[in-house]
Amino acid sequence: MRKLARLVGAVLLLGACLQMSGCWDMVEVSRASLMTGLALEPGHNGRILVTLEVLNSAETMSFEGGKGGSPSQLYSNEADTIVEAMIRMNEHLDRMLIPSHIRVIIVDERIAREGLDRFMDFVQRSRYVREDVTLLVSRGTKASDMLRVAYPDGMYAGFGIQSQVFNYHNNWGGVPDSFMYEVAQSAFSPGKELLLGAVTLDKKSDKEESVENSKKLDPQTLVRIAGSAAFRENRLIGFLSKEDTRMVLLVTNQLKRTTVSFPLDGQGKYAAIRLIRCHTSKKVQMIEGRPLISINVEAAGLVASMDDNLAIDKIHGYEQLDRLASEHLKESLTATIGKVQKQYKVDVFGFGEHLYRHRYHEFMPVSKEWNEQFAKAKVVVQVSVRIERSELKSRNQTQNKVVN
Amino acid sequence: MATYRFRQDRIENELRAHFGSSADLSLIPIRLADRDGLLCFLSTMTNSTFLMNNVVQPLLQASYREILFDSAEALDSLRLRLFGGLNTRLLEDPGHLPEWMTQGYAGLLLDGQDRMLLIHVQELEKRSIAEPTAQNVIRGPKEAFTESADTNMSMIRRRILNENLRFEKHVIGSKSNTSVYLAYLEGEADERLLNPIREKLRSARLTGLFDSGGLENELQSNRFYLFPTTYNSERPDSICSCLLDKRVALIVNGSPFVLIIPAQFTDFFKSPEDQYQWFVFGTFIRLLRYVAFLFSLTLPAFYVAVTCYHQELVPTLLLTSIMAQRQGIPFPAVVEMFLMEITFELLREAGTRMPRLVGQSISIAGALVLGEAAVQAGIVSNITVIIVALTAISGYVSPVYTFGANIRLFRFALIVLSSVIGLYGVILGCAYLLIHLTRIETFGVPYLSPLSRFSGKRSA
Amino acid sequence: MESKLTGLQLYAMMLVFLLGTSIIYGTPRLVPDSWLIDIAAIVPYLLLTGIYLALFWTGCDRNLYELLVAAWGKHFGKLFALGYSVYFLYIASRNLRDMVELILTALLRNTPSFVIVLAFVGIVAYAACGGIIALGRLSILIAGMVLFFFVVLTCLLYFSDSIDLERVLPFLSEGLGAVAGASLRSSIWFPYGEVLVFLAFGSSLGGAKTLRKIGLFSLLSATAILSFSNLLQTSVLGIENMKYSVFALLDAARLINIENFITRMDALVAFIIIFGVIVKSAIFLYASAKGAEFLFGSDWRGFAPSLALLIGALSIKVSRNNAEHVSEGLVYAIYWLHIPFQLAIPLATLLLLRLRLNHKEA
Amino acid sequence: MAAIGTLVLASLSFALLVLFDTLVYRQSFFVSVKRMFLDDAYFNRSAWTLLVSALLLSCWYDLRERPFGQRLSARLFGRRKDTRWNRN
Repeated sequence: MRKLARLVGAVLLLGACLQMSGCWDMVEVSRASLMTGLALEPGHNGRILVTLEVLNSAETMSFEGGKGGSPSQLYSNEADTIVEAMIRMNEHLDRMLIPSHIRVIIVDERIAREGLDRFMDFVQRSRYVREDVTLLVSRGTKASDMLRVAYPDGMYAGFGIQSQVFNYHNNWGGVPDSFMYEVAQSAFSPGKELLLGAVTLDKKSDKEESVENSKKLDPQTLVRIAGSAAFRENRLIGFLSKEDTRMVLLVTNQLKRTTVSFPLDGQGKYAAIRLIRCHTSKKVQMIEGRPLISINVEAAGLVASMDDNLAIDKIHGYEQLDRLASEHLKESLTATIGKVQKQYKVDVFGFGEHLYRHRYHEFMPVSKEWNEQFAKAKVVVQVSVRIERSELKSRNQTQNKVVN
Repeated sequence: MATYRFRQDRIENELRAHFGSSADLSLIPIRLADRDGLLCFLSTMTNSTFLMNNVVQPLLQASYREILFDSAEALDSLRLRLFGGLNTRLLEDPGHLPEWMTQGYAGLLLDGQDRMLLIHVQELEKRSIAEPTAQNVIRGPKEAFTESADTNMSMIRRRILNENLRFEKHVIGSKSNTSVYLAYLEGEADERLLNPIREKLRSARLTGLFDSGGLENELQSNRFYLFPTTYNSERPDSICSCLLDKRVALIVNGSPFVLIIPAQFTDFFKSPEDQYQWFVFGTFIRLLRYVAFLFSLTLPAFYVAVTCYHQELVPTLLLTSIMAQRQGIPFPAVVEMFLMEITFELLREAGTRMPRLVGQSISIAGALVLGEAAVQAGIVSNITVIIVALTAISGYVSPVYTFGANIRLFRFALIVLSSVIGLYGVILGCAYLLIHLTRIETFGVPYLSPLSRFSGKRSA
Repeated sequence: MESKLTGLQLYAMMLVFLLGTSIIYGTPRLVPDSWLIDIAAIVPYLLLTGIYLALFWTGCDRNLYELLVAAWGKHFGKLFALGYSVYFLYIASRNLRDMVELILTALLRNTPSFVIVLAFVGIVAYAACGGIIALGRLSILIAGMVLFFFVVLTCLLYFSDSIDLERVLPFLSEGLGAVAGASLRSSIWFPYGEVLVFLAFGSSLGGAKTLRKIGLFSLLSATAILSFSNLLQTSVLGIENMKYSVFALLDAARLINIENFITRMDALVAFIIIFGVIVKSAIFLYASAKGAEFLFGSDWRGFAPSLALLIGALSIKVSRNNAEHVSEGLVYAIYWLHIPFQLAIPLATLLLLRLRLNHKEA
Repeated sequence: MAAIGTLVLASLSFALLVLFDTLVYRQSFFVSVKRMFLDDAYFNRSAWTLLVSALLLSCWYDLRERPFGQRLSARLFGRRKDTRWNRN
């Protein structure tokens, strides 16, 4: 009896294969190439110009047989939707394109101002584009120029830009990690507006970009991180500086490690503190129709450098340094929040989301015009920096006189 | 009819007719007192010195002593007084004489007697007990079974000094009459298991049986099982541990591999060495074997599925290096994988079939030269060679050699499936394997039985 | 000749059965706190399974179809038995369609659904032909795999710190009533009501007492796992994001990213779901084959392969697009199929049997 | 009997599908019957092949019950008593 079922499985499986022969999803890897970067710019009469960075895997660093050619080539195409533009790349590209390894998507400032919705749907719907793709806004230059930057020893632009943003975010925090995932999060969660990283290009000379001059001592063109871009309802409304972005990350608990330098006593003497862990606890409540936001920042750090010879081998030295650091941080934080409130009137800090999560019934009536509420909110900031150690030396070596 | 009187000359002619001109037939006429007698035996099956000292000498000396050779009870007295210590037997029907002679018996005939005396003088050259070749271990006994069933049984009896240990003799093979011994512990092995095996041995339709392997197919209730349902081993200590574990052993005369019925899936991953070491290390190694089994089964199929169908499942850097290597490879991944798998099978087969001295050089040279040259010539990519080598090595991790053979077959099936419908095919292949494993039953004991001990009678 | 299922096998089978397809779509997200729906509806589930247990206890080891004939007499009994067989086929084809949708979205894109359905149906037929005992052993392995899978998924998500319990708030934003309503409306029938299928196995379930103890235990653990899975998805994706994602668990698994090497875990999710659906479809196929055997006489093994192919054909035709598939399941299937077959008929049969029992004793 | 059983079950389940189509699309019974069985024949081909093979399989299973069927299946798949394989 069991032979019957086994026979059924085998015969029909074979029958099916013969009936529709061919492997439908087969993509021969050696005849295909990877898409590693995507740049979006406005094209003629309302269409989108899509520039793709296509990887030439033989040249990448992982293959020593490369002949020194550029690891990636740029191809661009114009169409009404992004998908069509990407698929029609084969008009002038011989290989099959694999879309699943895109590392960075750069949106031109002009498109971002009109709104991201136009292209976000494809990116979220497709199973090929991963959630951890870096989404950036180009500031002041065309988006496709970003992908033209050459990197030494076989590194392609897509990978280079992503690791640049990643390292800058982890070490100093001047740019949000701006994953694709955050676009979906902010679009859905009420009371938090989108904040994406912004990049720009500083070109020393307008010579045509090539791999050779990327090997020179001071490379001509470099991708520079230009802070972050604030959005309202998925429309770009302005850019924040790197310092302001760091403060926004501090408030939203995304700041990993950073270095704060603050004046000691006004005569141009500065101290630098390396903050290892920072945590912010927020409390948002509506007091007679006006949101009261109280922020409590705690940070642990260590002394990185100190121009003045503070007595940090004594307890009062540490307390003085703590106090100075806390005050400086508090000023810059309140300044940033005030600036965002006045200049952009958009809640990139996520206070609205916090109110929505914790006081649902207070938030719902104001949910429609939360940004205006945020603009006139009263903010109370309280910072306590705790400096734990001063690494190898306790006092400032250079200024120690034997007899003072 | 009147009792048949043995006549020396008539028997002689009968035997000559029966055995034809075979060189090892020896017929020695002897004269006892005043009676003619005949000593007939096969020289290849008997130990001639033993025969001379223990049978012929006493006979000659006895002939002038008082034993009366013409009385009816002459043979009985001879049997008791002269050949007391030997294994003797009386035979009435001359027709069976050739059959007993082939089993190592020497026939002693006196004229006019109505019976014949058969003396067991079988003594065959045996290979001495050597080290195991297939399943050797570092820590643990180094004894291995030999071809002769008697030494094998003595090795088992030596280890299990228990009076309940039984060895049942069965004869199998219509032409070869090989003796098969069913070894089990009374009270331990379950009757529900023993009876079907006995019945199966009786009803075996084999004409000849020269190794326990031939018996395996016979015992397997369904020929389409992908996995071996009988465990075989040439190490007495693993056989004894199975016997204590309520199982039955089958010792085939002439084969160093003893069978264990019923076998479970986990037996093929147990090496006796695991018990003799620190148990934590033992379990770790056993886990490693399971992982290696999975590796050798699914790795090539998974590689083909991932590189050809689901590129998005591979981290970017890994995929870039794969693509870089595969530039300019003429074959698609599937054909390349098949080519390499078949070359490895070829190498393995050549390595084992080649005589020992030449064998080593072939397998090493083959693997290196072929692999390297193929990559240099750009026919095969490096990563495929790595994957195929890894799967080939992890295929031999199971202590039982025959288990490895089944994996290799199924690996090809998985590669085909993954080339048609990608990872979905691999997943369904593994599902089929899993379902197949849960359905295999040997004599009522499910194959994955540690999960459920005897689950009642055999389900329909 | 049908031997009994051991306790562990029965527990594993019910657990995998309950988790089978509900992992793919998760409980229907009608209410923000979807992870509460399962917990809130425990009481109704227990009532429903109570009916089945009472039915099984009064029927003393006879399977569903015999009970129907015993209660309703020959003609009506056969009619209801036919109805149940078709009902099981329909649910099996819906499960198959769920899985095919997942495969076509997550793994293969251009493969015609005919090939996927055919390969799957071959495997399910082979699994069902092994009989209930082999299915029991198989589901022990698969239950182990599913539990292991959830542990691994949670650890990976935790280490790639994409779990943020803040996203679970606001808690009960629309109040407890909405949650209870949603659970009554949709969740009680879809994964839990289908436990009725086990009645069709009759004698091989191993007695009413063990069934009650084990059934209860597996029901509770299934609820726990399901609500844990929903909680995991909510804490990773957030309530709103989850509402519009077709395969919530798949989206959650895509967020795993440890050192940019252990990423892209879609295959892991697909692997587990396929195994779960194999067991569930095999159980449904076995039940409807038993029904066909009861109605048409010839041995159930003859029916299993052809009914499996029939399920394949149905799953291709069951709905034209995804929206119809979901809406059909949530609204129409419940009122036209689940409520009558899972509540009305069993209750009526129970009452009739009790009446006949008292009548006979009196 | 297996063939008749499969046929009855198949027709009833397809009737159920048609019922659901009428409910979901709020169209008359006959329209949904036409849409189910007659429209877009190319895509329905796979469903009909599965359905037909199901019915054929149950007929084959019925055939095996009858003596003629047993002889036929023994010749096709049956295991010849002393196959060359065993007589080594």
